Amino acid sequence: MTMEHEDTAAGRRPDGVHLRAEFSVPERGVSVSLAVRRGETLALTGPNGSGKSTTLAVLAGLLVPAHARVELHPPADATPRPAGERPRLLTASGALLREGERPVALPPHRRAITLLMQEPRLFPHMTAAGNVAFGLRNAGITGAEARERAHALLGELGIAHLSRMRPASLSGGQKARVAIARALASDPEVVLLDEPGAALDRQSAPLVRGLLAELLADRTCVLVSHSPEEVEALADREHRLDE
Amino acid sequence: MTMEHEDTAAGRRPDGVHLRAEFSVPERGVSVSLAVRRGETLALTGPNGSGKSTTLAVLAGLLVPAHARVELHPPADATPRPAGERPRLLTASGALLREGERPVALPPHRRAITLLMQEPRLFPHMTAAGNVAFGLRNAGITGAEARERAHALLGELGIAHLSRMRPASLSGGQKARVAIARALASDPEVVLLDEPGAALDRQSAPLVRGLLAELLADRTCVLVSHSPEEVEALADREHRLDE
Amino acid sequence: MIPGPPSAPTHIRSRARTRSREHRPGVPSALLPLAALGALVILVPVAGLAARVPWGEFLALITREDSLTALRLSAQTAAAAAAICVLLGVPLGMLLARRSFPGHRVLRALVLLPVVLPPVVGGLALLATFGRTGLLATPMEATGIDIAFTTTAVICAQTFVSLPFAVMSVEGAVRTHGTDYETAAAVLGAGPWRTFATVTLPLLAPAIASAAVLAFARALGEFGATLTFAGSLAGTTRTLPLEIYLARETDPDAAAAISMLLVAIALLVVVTVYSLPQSRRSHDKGRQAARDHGA
Amino acid sequence: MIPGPPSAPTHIRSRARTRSREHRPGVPSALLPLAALGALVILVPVAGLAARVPWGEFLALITREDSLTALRLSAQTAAAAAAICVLLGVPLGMLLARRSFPGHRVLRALVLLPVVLPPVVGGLALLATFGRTGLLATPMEATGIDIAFTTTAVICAQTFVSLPFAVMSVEGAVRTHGTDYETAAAVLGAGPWRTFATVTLPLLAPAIASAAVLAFARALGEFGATLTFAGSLAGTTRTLPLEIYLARETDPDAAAAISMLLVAIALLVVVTVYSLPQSRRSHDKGRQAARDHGA
Amino acid sequence: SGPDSSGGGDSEGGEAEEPRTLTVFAAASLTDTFEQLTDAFSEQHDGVDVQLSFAGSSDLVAQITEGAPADVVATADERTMQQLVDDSLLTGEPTPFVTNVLEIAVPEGNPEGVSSLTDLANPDLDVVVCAPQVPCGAATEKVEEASGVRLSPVSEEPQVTDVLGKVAGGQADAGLVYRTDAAGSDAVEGIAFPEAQDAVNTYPIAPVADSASPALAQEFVDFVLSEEGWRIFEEAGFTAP
Ligand SMILES: Nc1ncnc2c1ncn2[C@@H]1O[C@H](COP(=O)(O)OP(=O)(O)OP(=O)(O)O)[C@@H](O)[C@H]1O
Ligand SMILES: Nc1ncnc2c1ncn2[C@@H]1O[C@H](COP(=O)(O)OP(=O)(O)OP(=O)(O)O)[C@@H](O)[C@H]1O
Ligand code: MOO
Ligand SMILES: [Mg+2]
Ligand SMILES: [Mg+2]
Repeated sequence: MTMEHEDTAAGRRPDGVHLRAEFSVPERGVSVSLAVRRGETLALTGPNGSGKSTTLAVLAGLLVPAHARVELHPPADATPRPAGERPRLLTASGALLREGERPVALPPHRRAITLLMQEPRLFPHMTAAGNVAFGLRNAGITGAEARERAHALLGELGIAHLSRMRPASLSGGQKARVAIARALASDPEVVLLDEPGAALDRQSAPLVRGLLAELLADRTCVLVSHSPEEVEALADREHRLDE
Repeated sequence: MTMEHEDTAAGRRPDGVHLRAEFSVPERGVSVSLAVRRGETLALTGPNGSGKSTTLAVLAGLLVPAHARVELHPPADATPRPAGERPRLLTASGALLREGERPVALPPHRRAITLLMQEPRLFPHMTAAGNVAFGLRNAGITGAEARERAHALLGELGIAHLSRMRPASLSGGQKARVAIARALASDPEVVLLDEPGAALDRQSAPLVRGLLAELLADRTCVLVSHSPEEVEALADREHRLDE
Repeated sequence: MIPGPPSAPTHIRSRARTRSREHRPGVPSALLPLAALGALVILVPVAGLAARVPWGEFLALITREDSLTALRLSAQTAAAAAAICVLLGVPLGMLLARRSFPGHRVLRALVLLPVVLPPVVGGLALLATFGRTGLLATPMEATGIDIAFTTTAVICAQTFVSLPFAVMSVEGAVRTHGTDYETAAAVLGAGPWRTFATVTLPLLAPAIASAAVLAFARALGEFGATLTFAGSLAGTTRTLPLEIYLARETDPDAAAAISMLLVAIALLVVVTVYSLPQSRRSHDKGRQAARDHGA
Repeated sequence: MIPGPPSAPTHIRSRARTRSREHRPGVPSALLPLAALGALVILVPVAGLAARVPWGEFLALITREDSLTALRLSAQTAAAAAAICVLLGVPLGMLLARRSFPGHRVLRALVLLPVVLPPVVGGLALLATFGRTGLLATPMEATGIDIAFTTTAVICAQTFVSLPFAVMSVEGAVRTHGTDYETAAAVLGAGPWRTFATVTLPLLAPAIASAAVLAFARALGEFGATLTFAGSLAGTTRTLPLEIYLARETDPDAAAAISMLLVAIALLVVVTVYSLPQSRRSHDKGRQAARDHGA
Repeated sequence: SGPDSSGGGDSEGGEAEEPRTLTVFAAASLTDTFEQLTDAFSEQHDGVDVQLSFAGSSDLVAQITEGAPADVVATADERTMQQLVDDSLLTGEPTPFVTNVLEIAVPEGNPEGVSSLTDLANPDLDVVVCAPQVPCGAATEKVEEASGVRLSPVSEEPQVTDVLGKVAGGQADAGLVYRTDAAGSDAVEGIAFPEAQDAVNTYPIAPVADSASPALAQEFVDFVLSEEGWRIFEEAGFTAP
C-alpha cells in the first residue's frame, strides 16, 4: 500500500488518467473501481440503488469509506506548482498524502471537484443569480463580473428572466437549471453531475444538453444519468454499476 | 355566479366529468381550464414553469387562487350519501358549498384527492413501510392489515427489502418509489401525480409504469410528466400547458 | 475484576474503522476559541463554587433532613411546572409560529415578560393577581380556591417564570422546521389531529425535550417569585434555592453543599433527558442529512 | 393632511383579494384553548401588576433621577451582555450541535447550570471565582484586573446568567437546520469560513435574533447575581431591578412604575428586533415552504 | 464621582482637591435612614460623593470579604459583623448605633383585631415570621421562648421585608417585623407588644480596613453616631443602643 503511495506521489500518469477511484462501501453493498481520463466524460449508469450517488459522494469527499483509493492526478505536462500549493492527490481513505506526513483527510472544498447533487439544495436566502454567483466567488470571481457571468449563464440555460427570484418561487425544472448553472459556474477541473436532466421538459432537455456538451467538452466529468439520450449526447464512455 | 353554484349543487354531471377546474394565478402567469372524466387519466404536459405543479396544487387545495372554480362531482348513479357526509363539491375559490351556508374553503385533507408532489417529502421519522402505512391509515386501514398492504405494495414496486429503512438511507429512485406507494396506498378517488417516474432507472421505469397502469385503470388521475413513454403508456388524453 | 483491553483513543480507532465516515460540516476552527471562552464563562464560576464546598462533610450536609425535605419538594414542583410548561408551551409556541393574527407581534413580545421581570417583581405580579386582594380575588373566593402559602403556589410561580423558555424554544423549532411534512400529510388525507400526533409531535420531540429541560432547570432554580408569592415553609413551600438562601446566613458550607446538590440533580436530569432516544432525533437528522448527500 | 381611504378590516380584504392564498398547515383547533391558557398564565399577572401602577404619577415616577440613572445603566449593561452572549453563544451553540467530542453530553448539561443556580448563588459563585479570595485571585492580582463592584461586574453577572439561553437557542436552531446547505456549499468549493459567513450565518439570522432577545431580556431582569457580585451603587451597579427592589420597601408605587418601565423597554426591544428583516426570514421560510408545494 | 471640585470647608482641607467618593455598605433595612443621613452628610462635606450599596447583611459581609471597595459597613446584627471582625477586615471595633425591636404587623385597619402576641397563636390566622437563621427570626424565637407563646406560621421568610410584603399585600393576616419596618410602611399597622423587649436587635457600624480614605470613613461613622444622626433614626422608629 505504502509502495503504491510512493508510486503515485509523483502524480503524473503517462496514460492520461485524471481521476481514479477504487473503493467499497460494504454497508451499502457498493463496490466500485473506475478511472476517468483527462477531459473525458464518463457516464455512470445502473439501476436505482446501485451506488451511483454513493460513488459521486466518495469522489467529492462527502463519504470516506474505510478502504478506498481516490486519486486526482495533475496533468502530465504540469509546470511545477508554486511552493505552498498542495498537490491534489487523494489516496487511501480519501486522504491527501504529502511526503513525510501522516495522511490527512482532504475535505470536499479542497478537492477542486464540484458536485451537482441529486437533490441540489439551492440556497434559500439567495436569488437564482446569487446562487450561481456563489459558485463563481469560490473561484475568486467577485462583484460585477460575477453578477454578469451568473446572468449570462442563466441566460444560456433559458432562465435569465428568473435571475432575481428566490428558489422557493421557482418550478422544479427551473430549480434544476439554476443548480446546473451553480455547479458549472466556477469552471472546475472536475465536475460530477447527478441526474442533471431529470426535471427538464422535452423542449429544454436537448438545449441544456447542447450547452452541457459545450461546457464539458474538455473538462473531466462523471455524469450519472438514466436517460439514454443524455448519455449518448454527452458521454465518451459508459460505466455500468450493477446491483 | 350564485346561479352556477345552484346548478352544480345537484352535483351529478351527465357527461361523466369527475373533476373540473378553471382558474388563473396571474402572479405566476398560469391560467388553466380542464376537465377530467371519471376513471380517466389526463396527462398534463408542458415546458418547465408552465404551471403543471401549480395546477395540481390548486386541485389539491394547497393553493387557493383569487378566482377559481374547482368541482369534484359524485358519480351519476351515486346512492344518496348517508346523512352527515358532506357532498364533495368544490366551487369558486376552492370552497365547499352547502345549501344555505356561506362557502368555506375546503382544506386539502377533506378533498378525497391525494397528491404526489414533485418533491414528495417522505416522513424522515418513519420507515419506508411506515410512510406507506401512513397513507393507508388515513383511509381507515390500520394495524397488521396496513403493514401487510404496505409491504405488498413496496414489493410490487421492487423494494420490499427496503421496507424497514428510513428515507435518509434510500437512494433517489428508491425514495421516489416509496412516495408512489404512499400516494396510491389509500386507494383515493382522485390521484394527482407530479413526475412520478423522473428518478427511476431504465429497467424499473417500465415496471413501475405497468403497475401504475393497473392502479390507475379505473381511477381518475392527473399525471404530470415530461416522458413521452409515460404519457403514452398511462394517459387517455393529453392536456398541454404553454408558457 | 479482569481488566478489559485498554480503550483506544479516538484517532486510532478511526484508523481501524470498517464503516465509512461521512463528511459533516462543522464549525470554522477560528470560532473554537470563542466557543471555549463561552464554555469557560459558565464553567469557571461553577468550579469556583465547587471549590468552596467542604467535600469532606458533603454527604453529611446534603443528607440533613432540611436538605432532603427541600430536595423532595423541589423535584416535585419543578417536574410539575415543567410538565405544565410543555402542555401549554407547545400549543402556544406552535400558535405563535404558524398563525398570524392581529397583535401577533405584541403577544410574542409579551410572552417574554416573565424573563424581563426580576423574579421578585414576578412574585408581586402573581400576588397582585391571585393574592387575597388581587385581580382575581373575588372569583377565587367564590370558588373557594385559596392557594396562598401552598405547594400549588410554588408551582404557579415556577410555571410563570419558566413558561417563556418553553414557548420560545418550541416556537423556534416549529419555525425552523417549516410545514413541509405537514403539507405532505394533508395531501395524503390526514386531518389536523392525525398530522399533529403522527408528524408534528414526533418531529418536534427533540425541541420538546429541550423545552422541558429548560423549563425544569429554570423552575428548579426559581427563588424570588417563589419566596414572594408562596412563602417559605419547610416541606410545603421551601424549595432548595430557598433552603440555600437560608442556610447561607448561618452555615455557608451547607449552602455551598446544597448548591452542589442542585447542580447534581440538574446534571442528572439533563443528561438523562438528552439521552432518551426521541430527544436525539434531530441530532441524527443532522447526521442523516450528511448521509443523504451520499445517497 | 388628506385622509387616505379607510383601511379595510382583514376579513373583507381577503374576500376581495386578487392574489392566491396558500394553504398553511396550522395548529389543531383543539390545542387553541391550551395556547390561550398559556398566554393567560403570562398575561394576567402582568395585567395584575399593571393594575397596581399609579398611572397618574407614572411619568413623574419614572423620570426621577434615580430611575433614569438606573435605566441608562440597565440598557447599557444588558446590551453589552447580550452582545457578548451572541459572540460566545453562537460558536458554543454550533460546537455543541455539530461536533461530537468526549464529554460532549456533560458539557451540554453543564451549560445549563447558570439557569439552575438561584441567581444569588450564581453571584456567590462569581465572587468565589473573581473575588479577592477567589479561584482566579492570583492571576487577576498579577495582571491588575479588578472588576469587583464595577459596571464590568454587572455585565459579567448578566452574561453568566444569560449565556445559557443564547447557547441553547442557537444549538437548537443549528440542529434543526441540519447541514444540507453547508454540504452544498462545500461541494461547490466554499471553505469553512466562506460557508459560515454566507450560508450558516444568514440562515441562522432569525435564531441569532431570538438568542439576542432572550439574552437581553434575561440580562435586563437580572437581580440576584448582580446584587451579590456587583453590589448596588447608583450609576455604577444599581440596575433597574435593584432600583425596583430598593424602592419596593419605601415606595411601592415607584417600584410598580419602574417595573412597568422595564416591561416597556423589553417590549420595545423585542418588537423592534423581531421586525428587522433578517429576523423574520424563518417565518418567510415557513411561508415559502407552503408555497413550494404549489410550485 | 461628583462634578463639583471646588474646595469645600471640610477637614482634610487643601485646595485643588479631587472630588472624593465614600462608599457605604448598609443593611437593606437601613435604606431610608441612610439615604437621609447621606444627604445631610453631603451638605456638610462639599465635594464628597457618598455611594450607598444596600443588600442583606450577610451579602454585605460576603462582598467585603471578597474585596468589595467599601469604606464603611453597617449591618443589621452583630453576628454578621463579627465575621468581618474575625477576618480583620475592619479598623477598630464596630460600634452599635441603633437597636430595633419586633412589632406585630397587621394589614391597614387591623381586620382580624389582633392586639397581643397571644392572638397570633390562633390557628385561623395566617401568620408569617422570619426564619430562625436570620436576625429577625432569631429575635422571633427568643420572643416565643420568653413568652411561652407557640406560633405556627404559614411561612418563615428569609428577610424581614418579605414578611412585611406579605402582610402589606393582605396575603397574611399578621407578621412579626421590626418596628422600623412597620413604621415605614403605609400599608401595615404596627402593634407593639411587651415581650419584644426580650429580643433587642443591635445594629453595628464600622470603617473598613481597606478604605482608600480612612479619615473620611471615620467622619461618616462619627456622623452616624452624632446627635444629628440619631434624630433621623429616632424618627424612623429605631431605639437607642
Ligand atoms: N445514507 C445512507 N445510509 C445507508 N445506506 C444508504 C444511504 N444512502 C444510500 N444508501 C443505500 O446505498 C445503496 C446505493 O445508493 P445510491 O444512492 O448510491 O444509489 P444510486 O445508484 O444513486 O440510485 P438512484 O438511481 O436511485 O439515485 C442503496 O441501496 C441505498 O439504499
Ligand atoms: N411559490 C411560488 N411563488 C411564486 N411563483 C412561483 C412559485 N412557484 C412557482 N412559481 C412560478 O410559477 C410558474 C409555474 O410553476 P410550476 O411549478 O407550476 O411549473 P411546472 O409546470 O410544474 O414546471 P416544472 O416542469 O419545472 O416542474 C413558474 O414560472 C414559476 O416560476
Ligand atoms: O436588614 Mo437584614 O440583614 O435583611 O435583616
Ligand atoms: Mg442517486
Ligand atoms: Mg413542477
